[in-house]
Amino acid sequence: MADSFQVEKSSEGEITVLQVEGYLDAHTAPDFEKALEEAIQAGQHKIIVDCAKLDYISSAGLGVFMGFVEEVREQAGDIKICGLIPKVRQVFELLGFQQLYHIEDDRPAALAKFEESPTWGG
Amino acid sequence: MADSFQVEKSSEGEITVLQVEGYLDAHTAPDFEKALEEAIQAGQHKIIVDCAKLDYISSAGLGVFMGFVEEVREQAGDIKICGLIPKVRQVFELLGFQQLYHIEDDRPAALAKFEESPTWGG
Amino acid sequence: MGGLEMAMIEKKFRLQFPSSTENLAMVRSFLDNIGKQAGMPEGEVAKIQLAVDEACSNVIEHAYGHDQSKEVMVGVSYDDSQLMIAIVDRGRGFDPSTVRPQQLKDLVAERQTGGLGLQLIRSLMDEVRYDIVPGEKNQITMVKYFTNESRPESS
Amino acid sequence: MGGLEMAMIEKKFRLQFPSSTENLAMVRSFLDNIGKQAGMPEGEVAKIQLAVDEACSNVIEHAYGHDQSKEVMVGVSYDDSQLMIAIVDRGRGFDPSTVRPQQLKDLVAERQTGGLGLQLIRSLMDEVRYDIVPGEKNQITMVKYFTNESRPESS
Ligand SMILES: Nc1ncnc2c1ncn2[C@@H]1O[C@H](COP(=O)(O)OP(=O)(O)O)[C@@H](O)[C@H]1O
Ligand SMILES: Nc1ncnc2c1ncn2[C@@H]1O[C@H](COP(=O)(O)OP(=O)(O)O)[C@@H](O)[C@H]1O
Repeated sequence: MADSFQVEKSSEGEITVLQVEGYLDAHTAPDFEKALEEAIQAGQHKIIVDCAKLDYISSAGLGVFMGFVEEVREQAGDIKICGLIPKVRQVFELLGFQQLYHIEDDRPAALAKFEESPTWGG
Repeated sequence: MADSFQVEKSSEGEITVLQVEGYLDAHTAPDFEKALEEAIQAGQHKIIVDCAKLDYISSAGLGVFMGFVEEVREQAGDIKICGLIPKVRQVFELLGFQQLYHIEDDRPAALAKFEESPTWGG
Repeated sequence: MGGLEMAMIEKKFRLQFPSSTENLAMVRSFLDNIGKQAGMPEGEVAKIQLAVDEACSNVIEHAYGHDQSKEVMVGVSYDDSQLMIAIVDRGRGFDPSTVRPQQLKDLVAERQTGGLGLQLIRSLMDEVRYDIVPGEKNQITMVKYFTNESRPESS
Repeated sequence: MGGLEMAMIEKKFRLQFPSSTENLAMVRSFLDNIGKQAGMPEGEVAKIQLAVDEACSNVIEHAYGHDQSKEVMVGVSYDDSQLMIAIVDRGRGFDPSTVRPQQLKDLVAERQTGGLGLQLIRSLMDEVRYDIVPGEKNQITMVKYFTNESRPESS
């Protein structure tokens, strides 16, 4: 029952999708950070983080979203978030993430959002 | 995640089936004991305990099997056990239950065993 | 106390573990078990799990600097009106009054990966209190009131 | 100690809870978390959970007679060679040497619903030890060796 965490990377055209699964806390946040950093270093600046299988997030996990979004936006990209279960959505919203990130219902909606605004406010 | 336990009663002809589910420990054994006692008091002496959904058993759960089997055998009945998952089977076998109880793979096998020997050694 | 109705006996629990983030999952399942037996709704249990995860993560990172030979203690008690949690360390300590709540906007602009834990705790719990004696005993105490509670009896 | 290889630091955990069977689930999930992080196979974790469940059930029933105001303590420590568990109560106590292992056949004939707990503990664990001071401190200590272990270093 020890809470595990996994990231899986895939592509939809020029967009990189990181699917996160399980429990994202101070113990597992470094794994997520590594995956995100690798994508950005490989020049991928349009990133969807699909959280449909994410059961839990603490501020350590939120911190990963915070630390890297400016960098991709400078490159005319963005990190868009989708698939939040209600319990996880509540944490994002408590801290006001909906004012600074595009949070979409599911992956198709996040892809559509990239069509509409490839970067934040762009 | 608090471990729960349930008993469901059904009939197959003259045979009573108690399907147990979840975690059978010192906390939940009284629920199982009550269900078994009620069946016996209602004159049902041919009983199958189907453990296919049983995740866990401690000696408090085993004690329920021990306390009532003589009574039904005196009435030419029996308590037959079936569907044990390997982890649970191991506990029964560690204590030698296979020498004193008919332990069958599944419910059809337990029903067939009642045809063959309606009581222990009978 | 002294009331006509019998007050529920307070139930007390305690968990101690090495100061390492790998134990956060254990803390959450400890709280899950307590919350469920206290009859709390799932959403409330989730809030408590998160608040305590944040406080323990802070102890592990800030109070003990990831020194796994140190010990974190989580004490929980509940009665019929509220659930109270104390997280105790003997590490560095800090002055919570000097920690300014920061805007997410500013943290993002500065590419910070932290700074939201204490805010989150405050917004999840009904009461939060600090008792800090650096190196000796630093304690954060949090309280969650039960909804539809029968008011605690006054003595 | 003093060996060339660095010995793994011993990790210590402790859980205290009211003496009630509703807390057995909490004890099992506590052990599950520890067993998994110690890298034990599932089957071994299951044996430890059962042995500790049995010992705690005995404390709750026999040592404290279901008095929920009493407290049960489970301490766990592990290193790279073994996992050790101590269950401590301050209740009635007993003399384990007077408890005869009973045959299942006889228990069934006498319609007993108990009498297998201590046997089960002994068959599940590698070492079992009792230190009994009735009313003061009664402790059962159990050890499980890790298979494929690197022998603990001698000093
Ligand atoms: N238990 C603690 N011990 C020492 N310092 C702490 C503790 N908790 C919080 N702090 C201090 O307060 C700051 C803010 O904490 P927090 O809001 O949780 O954000 P973060 O931990 O992500 O930095 C920390 O950066 C740290 O300096
Ligand atoms: N922690 C304990 N405190 C007091 N007495 C105990 C304790 N553990 C076991 N005993 C005694 O030993 C007996 C055998 O225990 P056990 O084999 O676990 O069977 P059971 O608990 O089902 O009777 C108990 O009936 C009890 O008299």
